[in-house]
Amino acid sequence: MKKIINDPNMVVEEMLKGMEIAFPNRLKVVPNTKVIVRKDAPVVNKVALVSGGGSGHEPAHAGYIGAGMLDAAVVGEVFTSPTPDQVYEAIKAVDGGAGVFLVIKNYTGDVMNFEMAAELAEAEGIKVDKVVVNDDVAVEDSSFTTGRRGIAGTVFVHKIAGAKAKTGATLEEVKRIAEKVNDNVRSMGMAISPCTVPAAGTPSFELADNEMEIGIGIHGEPGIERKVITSADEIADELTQKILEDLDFNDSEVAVMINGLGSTPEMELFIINAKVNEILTEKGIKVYKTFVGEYMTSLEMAGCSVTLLKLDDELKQLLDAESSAPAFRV
Amino acid sequence: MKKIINDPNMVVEEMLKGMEIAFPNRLKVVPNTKVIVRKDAPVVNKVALVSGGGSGHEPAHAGYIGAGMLDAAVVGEVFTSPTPDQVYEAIKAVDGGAGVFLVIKNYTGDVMNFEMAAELAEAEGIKVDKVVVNDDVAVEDSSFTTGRRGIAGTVFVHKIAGAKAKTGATLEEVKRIAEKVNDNVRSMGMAISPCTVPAAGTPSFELADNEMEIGIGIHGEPGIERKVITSADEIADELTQKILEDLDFNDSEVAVMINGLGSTPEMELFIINAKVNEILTEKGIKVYKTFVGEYMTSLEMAGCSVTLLKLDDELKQLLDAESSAPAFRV
Amino acid sequence: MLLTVQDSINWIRLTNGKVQENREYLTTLDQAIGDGDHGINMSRGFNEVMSKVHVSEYETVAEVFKDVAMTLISKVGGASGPLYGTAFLKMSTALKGNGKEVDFTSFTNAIDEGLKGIVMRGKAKEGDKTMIDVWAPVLKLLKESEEVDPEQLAVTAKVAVEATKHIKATKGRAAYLGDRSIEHIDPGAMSSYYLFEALAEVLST
Amino acid sequence: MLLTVQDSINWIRLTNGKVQENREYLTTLDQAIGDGDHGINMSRGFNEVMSKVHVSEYETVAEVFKDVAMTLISKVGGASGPLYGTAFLKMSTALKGNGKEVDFTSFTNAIDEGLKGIVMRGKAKEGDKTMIDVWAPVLKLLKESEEVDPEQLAVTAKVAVEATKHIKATKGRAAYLGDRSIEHIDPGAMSSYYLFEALAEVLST
Ligand SMILES: Nc1ncnc2c1ncn2[C@@H]1O[C@H](COP(=O)(O)OP(=O)(O)O)[C@@H](O)[C@H]1O
Ligand SMILES: Nc1ncnc2c1ncn2[C@@H]1O[C@H](COP(=O)(O)OP(=O)(O)O)[C@@H](O)[C@H]1O
Ligand SMILES: [Mg+2]
Ligand SMILES: [Mg+2]
Ligand SMILES: [Mg+2]
Ligand SMILES: [Mg+2]
Repeated sequence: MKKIINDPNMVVEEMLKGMEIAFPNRLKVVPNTKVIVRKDAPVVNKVALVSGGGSGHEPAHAGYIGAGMLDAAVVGEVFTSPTPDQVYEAIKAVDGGAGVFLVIKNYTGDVMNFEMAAELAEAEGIKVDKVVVNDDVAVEDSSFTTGRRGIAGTVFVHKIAGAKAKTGATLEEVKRIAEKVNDNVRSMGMAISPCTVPAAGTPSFELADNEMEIGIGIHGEPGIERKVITSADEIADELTQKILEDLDFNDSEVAVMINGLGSTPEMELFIINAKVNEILTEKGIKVYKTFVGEYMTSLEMAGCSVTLLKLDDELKQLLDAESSAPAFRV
Repeated sequence: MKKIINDPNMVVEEMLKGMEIAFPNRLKVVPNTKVIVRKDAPVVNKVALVSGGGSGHEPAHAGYIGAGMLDAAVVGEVFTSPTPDQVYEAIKAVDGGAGVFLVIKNYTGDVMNFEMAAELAEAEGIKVDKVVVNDDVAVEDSSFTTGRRGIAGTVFVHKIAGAKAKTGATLEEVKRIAEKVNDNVRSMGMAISPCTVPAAGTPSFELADNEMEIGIGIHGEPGIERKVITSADEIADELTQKILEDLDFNDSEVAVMINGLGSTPEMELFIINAKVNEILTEKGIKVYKTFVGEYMTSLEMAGCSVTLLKLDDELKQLLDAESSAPAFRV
Repeated sequence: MLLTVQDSINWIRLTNGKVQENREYLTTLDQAIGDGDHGINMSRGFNEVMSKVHVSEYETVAEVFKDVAMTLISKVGGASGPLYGTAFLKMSTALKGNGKEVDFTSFTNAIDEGLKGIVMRGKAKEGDKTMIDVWAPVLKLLKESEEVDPEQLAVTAKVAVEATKHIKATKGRAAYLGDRSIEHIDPGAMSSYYLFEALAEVLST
Repeated sequence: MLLTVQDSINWIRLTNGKVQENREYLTTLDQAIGDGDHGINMSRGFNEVMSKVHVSEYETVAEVFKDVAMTLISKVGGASGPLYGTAFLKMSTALKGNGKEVDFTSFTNAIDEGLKGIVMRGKAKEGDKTMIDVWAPVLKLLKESEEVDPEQLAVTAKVAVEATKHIKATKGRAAYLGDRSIEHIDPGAMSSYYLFEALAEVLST
């Protein structure tokens, strides 16, 4: 394992320190926690948004803290959901009286830990509601299983629900819009190299020089299929087709996100974008806005995901609304 | 070589296409060139800023196009300076009558090609001036040699000279401020893994599992010293000390940039930032603003650079001025 | 009498030993079908549990389990933290009426409540390729016995954990892999095996 | 008579052949002390030169060199593009007075002007570990001769390129490496060797 770190077991603490120092006017860490909040939290009478999860997905989630997006991010160990007490600390730190909304990615651990925190908060009289994001079409959608993962599409939920909360919307309204985004967003990813959890010290899986994993998640877990690497165009095609098969995007307008998983040069993301755009245009799907970059990473994994969000006027307006979050400035 | 590409010889063309499509309201490619300009270029009576160089440094330089920063970026082949005719196309496309200012990174090729373009433009009656950025303290500063390279500090030149141009400043004033930034900015980088130029197909150098290169540039060239990898704190210390030895930062205020070279997780950059900040604070150097992220990359190289810019009130004000460039929103 | 306060502490200590010893193995199992942190999670959690239990004085087994539960819940995270935490919390609650010592029937009931806690929290069932696939056979064995045969307990848990190899996962991260999850032992089932192996060792001395 | 229009085209064609054949070798040399694109740059440039020269009709050697120059300047980039481009541009200018054929003295003068162009553009001198370290000995040989001995020309260029191995670079990217640049042949010197090796071949037939 080759990393620019000190103690592999202290990476999260040291990262938090480096983040707080980098943005002294924007962010603060709640003392003795792994909770990072807006400097001006709590914002009175605004529904507060809390998200988080394991770390290793930077800029998710702390990069999305800011007016018009998240109020707090709870930072777990690398790829490990934070514990209920930490989520509870976040809820308490940002509650401005209008309730707290949790954006949870659909992983067993995250759902359980955030729900336990919600129970603690509710016992203290704080109104809490949540959305469980599950945009990853690589995974079968079944009520008998864990269901789909939440991946890069989560960032659109942060953005749009955050914009809604900023308008002074109620907790119910924020929940409605968050679920609307979740219902209309689909993603799929792939990787050409694995990543190494610092405390583990070895890569999460091994790929031959000519192999790729299709349907990869964001935790270094293997994908759903391993095969011989193809061209960028074929990769873009495979990911986009899977998404289009899953939801009817016909005649609609979409926001596109081409997300890098950690070590894919922007050059390659733009090459993917060119093809995705071509496919959509051919099908009469109009691209309203495009986001290319690293939004939801998996440490130093090489690979990308494609996300499509089906838009209507309400979603467009909220997507375009101002955001001061460092990793999603609008 | 494992990359998400189509034809290794077409990566630049396809990237440009993907960029133009991603930002249809902000950017346009000058037809039949590798020149990308502000959608609203030329801006009448504003000094126009042109930068560029080889590609593979994304988001540099196209990501810095926007009001308050660059007017055009000229995109060469991977790690290869663009040709004079392309730079000349850029100059023509953005000249709004107040002259064109070239921000050149100090590499033999870049300097020659940009200067030849300037000669072409001047022959056509366009006023052109330039700054040659050389912030890399890893390289010996000697008038008998090529001199120092321009690396991540160049982004501060873009930002501040761009802000100055936006105020309506003359070409001479823009040049003065650009040189002031260059005089006060110092950088140094290191890498723990090489990168692969697509058309070359093999990594630029090889490092053992326990080795790092200190004093690395941004073109996959080897650094000035190879040694056993140390901790993040020691790396931060070595880079920062070299910078502090080179210019007197005592009692000054600085902007800090912790730049990722391509595949270093943000987590690691923030860990470096924590230590750099500690060192500066100990020495009584005040950190005015911090930038952590990928600003000037070297394809998928793993590593980072530290940049310090010594600020006065004039530079602070221009650094804080609005910028709409996607990769440097202020 | 089955378990004293000191036995319960020994149980946790022995479990900790096995977890620390097999930290890398658990992580390797989790790398194959999960996200590669189970060993790290369990190691961190049981380290904290040991620190806590070390400096505390306990009157009842229920108190020991309560501290184990709260520490796991607040220090592990992921899926295994709330699941093991909830199991020990329910076990603690089930043993509230007991004192310094726990008899076989109470203990069996506690394991029953613990497993119910895991199922309530994680909404999985036997056969989903999770830790439940070790807990359920162990509970069945206890329920069918009049007293504990430590050797049989260890064997049952061992057989159960090995059997997870042949299951296709439907819950937890391994479920994302579908058929590719087959031929791999479930990491949480393995850590549960260590728990019951440690129990067998405590009960056989 | 030394060089006809057809000879000059053959010269370029032979150079192109060597460049394409050694694309990877040039790149490997550049990876060691530069940025690993010299082979790619030269290959791209000479491909374009061939396309251009192929479809054109030339009356004079100067015209051939002008096209070579403009193509290299506009298609290569990097350091080598403007340098080789300037060299051929100056050679073209120097030969303006000549027609279909160029004699030895004019050609020697053209190489002299070409080298001056390289020096003017790149501000390097002999001994800086650049292509100049091949051009300068070749020019010296020509100046000291009354006519070309192709074999001697090739040997001189060969010895010169090998000698760059022992120089510490002070110009171009290799200069960043300082002492680490020693023990590596300069890539631009190698491509210049191909150029003069091709010239020797043309002149010997
Ligand atoms: N819904 C569930 N019910 C019971 N056990 C589960 C469930 N989901 C996961 N597990 C168990 O948790 C283990 C994984 O734990 P761990 O790796 O620590 O958490 P995470 O999956 O969040 O990374 C799995 O091997 C499995 O035994
Ligand atoms: N100032 C200079 N004068 C003469 N030749 C130079 C100079 N700088 C570089 N070169 C030559 O150019 C070669 C490198 O060319 P190339 O790799 O194509 O460009 P770049 O260095 O821009 O990547 C070097 O090997 C050297 O021979
Ligand atoms: Mg996990
Ligand atoms: Mg180059
Ligand atoms: Mg796990
Ligand atoms: Mg080169």
